[in-house]
Amino acid sequence: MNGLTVFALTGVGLLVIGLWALVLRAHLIRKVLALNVMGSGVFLVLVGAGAAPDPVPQAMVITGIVVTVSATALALALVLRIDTATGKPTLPEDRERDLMDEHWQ
Amino acid sequence: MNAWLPLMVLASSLVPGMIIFMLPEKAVALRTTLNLGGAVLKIVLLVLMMIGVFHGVEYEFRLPLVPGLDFVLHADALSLMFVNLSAVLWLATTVYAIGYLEGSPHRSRFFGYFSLCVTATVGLAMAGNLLTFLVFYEALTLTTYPLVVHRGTEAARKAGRSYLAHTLFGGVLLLAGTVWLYSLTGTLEFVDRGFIAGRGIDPDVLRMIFAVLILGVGVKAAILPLHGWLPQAMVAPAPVSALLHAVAVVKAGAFGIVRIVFDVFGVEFAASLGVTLPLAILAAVTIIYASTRALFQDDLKRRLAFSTVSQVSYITLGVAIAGPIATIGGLVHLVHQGFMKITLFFCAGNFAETLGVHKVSEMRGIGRRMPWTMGAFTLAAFGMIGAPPMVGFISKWYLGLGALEVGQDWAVLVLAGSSLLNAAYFLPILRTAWFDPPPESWPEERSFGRKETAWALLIPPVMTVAATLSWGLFASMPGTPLDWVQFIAARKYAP
Amino acid sequence: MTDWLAEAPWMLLAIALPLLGALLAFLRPHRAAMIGLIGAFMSAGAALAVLLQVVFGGPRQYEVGGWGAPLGINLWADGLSAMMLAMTAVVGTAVSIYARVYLADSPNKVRRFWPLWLFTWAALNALFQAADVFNLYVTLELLGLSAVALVALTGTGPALWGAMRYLLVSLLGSLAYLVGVVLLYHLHGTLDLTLLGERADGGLALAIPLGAMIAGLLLKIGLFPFHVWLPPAHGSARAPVSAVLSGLVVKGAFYLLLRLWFTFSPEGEGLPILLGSLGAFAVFWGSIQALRQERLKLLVAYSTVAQLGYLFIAFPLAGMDPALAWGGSIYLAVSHALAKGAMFLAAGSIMMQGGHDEIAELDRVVDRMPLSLAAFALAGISLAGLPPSGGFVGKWMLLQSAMAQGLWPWALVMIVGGVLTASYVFRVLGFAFTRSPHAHESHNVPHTMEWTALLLALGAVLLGFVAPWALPLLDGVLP
Amino acid sequence: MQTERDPCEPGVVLRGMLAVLLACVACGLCWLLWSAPLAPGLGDAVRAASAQSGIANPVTAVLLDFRGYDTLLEIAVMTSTLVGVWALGPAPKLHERPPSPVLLGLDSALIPFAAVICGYLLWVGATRAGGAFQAGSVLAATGVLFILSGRRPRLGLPDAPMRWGVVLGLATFLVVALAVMGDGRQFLEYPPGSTKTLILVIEAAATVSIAVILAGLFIGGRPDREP
Repeated sequence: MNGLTVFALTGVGLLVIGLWALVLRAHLIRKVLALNVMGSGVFLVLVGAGAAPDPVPQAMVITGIVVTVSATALALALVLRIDTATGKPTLPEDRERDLMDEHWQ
Repeated sequence: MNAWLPLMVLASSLVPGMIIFMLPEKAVALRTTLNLGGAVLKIVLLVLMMIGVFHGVEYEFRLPLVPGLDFVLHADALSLMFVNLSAVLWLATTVYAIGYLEGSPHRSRFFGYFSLCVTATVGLAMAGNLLTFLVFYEALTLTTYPLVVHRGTEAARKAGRSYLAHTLFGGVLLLAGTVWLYSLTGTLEFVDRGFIAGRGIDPDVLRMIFAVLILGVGVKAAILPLHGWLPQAMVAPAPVSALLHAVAVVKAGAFGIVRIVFDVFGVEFAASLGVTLPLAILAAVTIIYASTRALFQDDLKRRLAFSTVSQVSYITLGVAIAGPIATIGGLVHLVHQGFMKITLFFCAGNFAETLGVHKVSEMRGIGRRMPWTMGAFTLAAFGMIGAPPMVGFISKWYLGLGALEVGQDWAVLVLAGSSLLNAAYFLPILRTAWFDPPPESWPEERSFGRKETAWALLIPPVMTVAATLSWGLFASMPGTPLDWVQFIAARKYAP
Repeated sequence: MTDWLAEAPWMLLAIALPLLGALLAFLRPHRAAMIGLIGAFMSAGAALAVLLQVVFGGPRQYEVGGWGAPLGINLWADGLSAMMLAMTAVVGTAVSIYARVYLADSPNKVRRFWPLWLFTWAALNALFQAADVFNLYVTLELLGLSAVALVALTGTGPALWGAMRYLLVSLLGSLAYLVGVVLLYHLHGTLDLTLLGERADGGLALAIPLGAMIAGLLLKIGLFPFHVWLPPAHGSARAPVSAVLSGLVVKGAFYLLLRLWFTFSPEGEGLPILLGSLGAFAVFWGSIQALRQERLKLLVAYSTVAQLGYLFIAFPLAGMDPALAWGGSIYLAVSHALAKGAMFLAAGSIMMQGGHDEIAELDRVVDRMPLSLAAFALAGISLAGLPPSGGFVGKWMLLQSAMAQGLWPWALVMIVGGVLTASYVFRVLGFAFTRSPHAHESHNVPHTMEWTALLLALGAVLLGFVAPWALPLLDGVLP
Repeated sequence: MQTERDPCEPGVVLRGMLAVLLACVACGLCWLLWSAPLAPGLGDAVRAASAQSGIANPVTAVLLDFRGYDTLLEIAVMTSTLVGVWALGPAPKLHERPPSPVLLGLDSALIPFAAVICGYLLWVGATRAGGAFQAGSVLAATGVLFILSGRRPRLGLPDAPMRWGVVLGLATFLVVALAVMGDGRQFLEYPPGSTKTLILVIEAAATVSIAVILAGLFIGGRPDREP
């Protein structure tokens, strides 16, 4: 049986796009979005690769989605705090962080 | 009982040490009781054990430690020699330290680590295999570090760093050599005449292992060029210097060389590998170099430190000459040098503590102000030079004879040269101390009434020097170190 | 009565009890500390009961819901799981006792800490007993998210960044792991680890999913060069949290990696050597960074990077005598958990006393907090692999394995790494003896905190004496 | 969100390397899915077993029966995330802007309707697509609309009920799972005949919790009067 259905192919595509953005984009909300895109890709491969409908992957996807939603919520809450604390929704470079460290001391 | 006695010998200093850590600074009486009680108990236990060994009882404690290897404490003639040396000198140093540190801060910490340090030394002496030896060798490094940095000054911290850099390097080499050897032989138990011969291991590999192991222990034995930590460690308080130099650390290194040559490789097998001659040459170079350096030190403790570097290599030399008589000379020097050098350090501590004198140039006429201390110093110095009838002469006599016996005539020259150098750096001290007029005032004089200094400071050096004197005068009597060492040496050579 | 105790479903209780504790601590915020502490003791008790069950009765399986694999989910506890559970129990108990006192003056943090910490503990216990690859994914996420939240608990800038970076890496790692799970399910039609081990048969069809899972786990472990997130996260968290993260949480991912490795036993020379090399780089890089740090907690955090590297040196060594190499690595992991936990706790006490953690400004800590400094030193001894300590046993076994095979480069890495470790540990100890150039206000530190750290460090040292009894637990687990 | 590139974003070399890596990942995955024979999966086994237990919807059967343990842990994930978000501090203030009349109108129409949908989804989960998550999400969405409409201050429930709402799902799940033990049954092994009832109890509790948690996550911090 061939598992490379159109769903699976799309899933792989999403995974790759998400990873690209995750690495290259500095803005934290983009990074969080990228992770969500990647997650969707994985879930698509999970439900879409088999031909016959299989309830186990479907249940796994539901579980996975809930976990992703929770993680996204935590991430966004963190982004908000970082934005309020530093005025920038990005992670600092190393040198910048050292300076900040002193500031927070 | 036979398994527990070695363990109790360890515990007699470990347990008091642990309790002392917990004691408040003010509990002087309890701390002193614990210190002295532990030291005396250890000697009592050792006497019991010596009687047992004399009657052929085996004392051994075993505990599996890593897969295939045990933690072994074992009492044989060689270990008893070193244990006794440590125990007796521990007692002397404890008495001395109680007097020396009176009223100074952090004494609980000091005596706690002091006891641990002795525990490590005793364990190292009783180690029944190379793994156990390694365990206590590292433990000794760790427990002496706080003593070196005890004063908490910047100089002490730097000295501690240098000390650690050297000894940890040595420990790592010892570890590497030990594992390497174990992966080839599958055993590490110390055996008379070694456990390596006849296993068909590549001699080149064995030579490398020998070098690695000897360098590992050579750091503590202060063999050139790994001696740098010793003069620096002089920032420590005098009892620590005495302990480091006479008993614990340098002797642990020298004892390690003895163990590796005799009980790991076997001295005859080591000689057949051709590794003993380079070791002997290294020892000879160390002897001459360090004696020369000692000439130019004005700081008394530093001069003594370089003297130690030189004297400890006598032991190595005696072992590396690889003949029965030289072995006697080397091993007996382990004991003799311990007693003599600790006397010298006690005396140096007395000068510093009583009069504030730290330098040779400040010692003019000190013999008149402190005749007992200076008397002990003088006798010990003559011992170091090797003048008969002091014990140093016996060591050198056997070393020289032993060298001639196996045809290593050059070693006699080294001995003669080093004796001259010893005389050159000790005699001027004696001359200035006894014959120069004393200055009008001493740098920091403390008054002890009619005594020249406190009893606790005076008795230990007098006792230790008396011991060396008696061994020198009655060298051929039974029960002297020489007698015991002859018994050991007989077992290390094939009949 | 005893029969009932011996046969009670402790495996499951080790997961359910901390979860219940977390809920109760959340429901009753004003009593969170007390509830949390009771929950911690109960979790530890259940975990130790599992250890006893495994020691006396051998490996155990528990079929959750009574369905059994492949339809249901199995729990599996063998010697390796039991060892990890016990490790968590010991470190967890110490951290709990410490945290109760440490956090006492910030009631707000107490309320948040306890539920999150017990969730983390539940996740660890669940992870160590899971035998289903998807269930493992869920436990990984529970572990990761609670741990991130624990880091963020500090609330200041560096901790927020640390938490954010940690979260991103952790999620990416989980997703990579999930990709592997998805592929394995499609290829073999099951999620049960044992069944997968039987059905998978090498080649690229195994390499790709396994590669994805391993890559994900390496991210979570923080192996060089994926370690970038680790020091900020571990260094900026509160002391008990750092102890949990460095001691236990990374071990969760490492355990899983080992479990996968033992199940699928991948062929080929390349991957073990790659993992070993990364480990070697981690040892050097982490140690050198640790030496360069000016702040105590960052030093300890970089030390974690280095010490994790050691664990990977077992991979290229496992060829000849696997039990020796893996045993050494696992023993090292357990010792590191205790030692690093103790070290972070001691660092926390020292920080509380002086109000700062600049290494060069440590002001006669040896007089002011001898117990904490002793804890730090003992933990350092174990980390540096100096005898007698658990770290020594682990490194001895790895060294022996390397030298018996003549694999000198790995032996050299371990030896040099040991020297570097000792260097940074003693750098701290040296400054602890001297006066600092500036005056610092001195605060009182409760004795409980000092003693907890010291006892944990003593535990790491004590591990050096129990190896002959502990290592046989791994018989039958290692390939 | 600015669209121009941040100066600290990585350079060309890194992009190139990443592109190569991603291409390899994509090719590897596609190749594996294309070439390797896929296993049949567990669909048949699930359908056979769920017929016995009386849960007609196989997905629900997997979620709450066969792999109920996963679901339990997953609710634990949600709960711990909420605790984590609360740990970050008080909820940030939303921009104080009067809600649009459209939203208010939509609200009053949607909120009662949503409650009905929620109940339906929950009930239907046993046989068809639906279940606690779907129902909970709908309920949570209602909550979000409610918050957005500016009536948030009035959402400030007293401490305990809010906490109970958060905990209810996981607590019920755990208690039921532990309570069915006995008679040699395992954790989560429902007694024969009561499967459907117990699952419904769990799902109902989970729905409430999911809704409360999701709405709580949306707020992004702990509510005003939470300690």
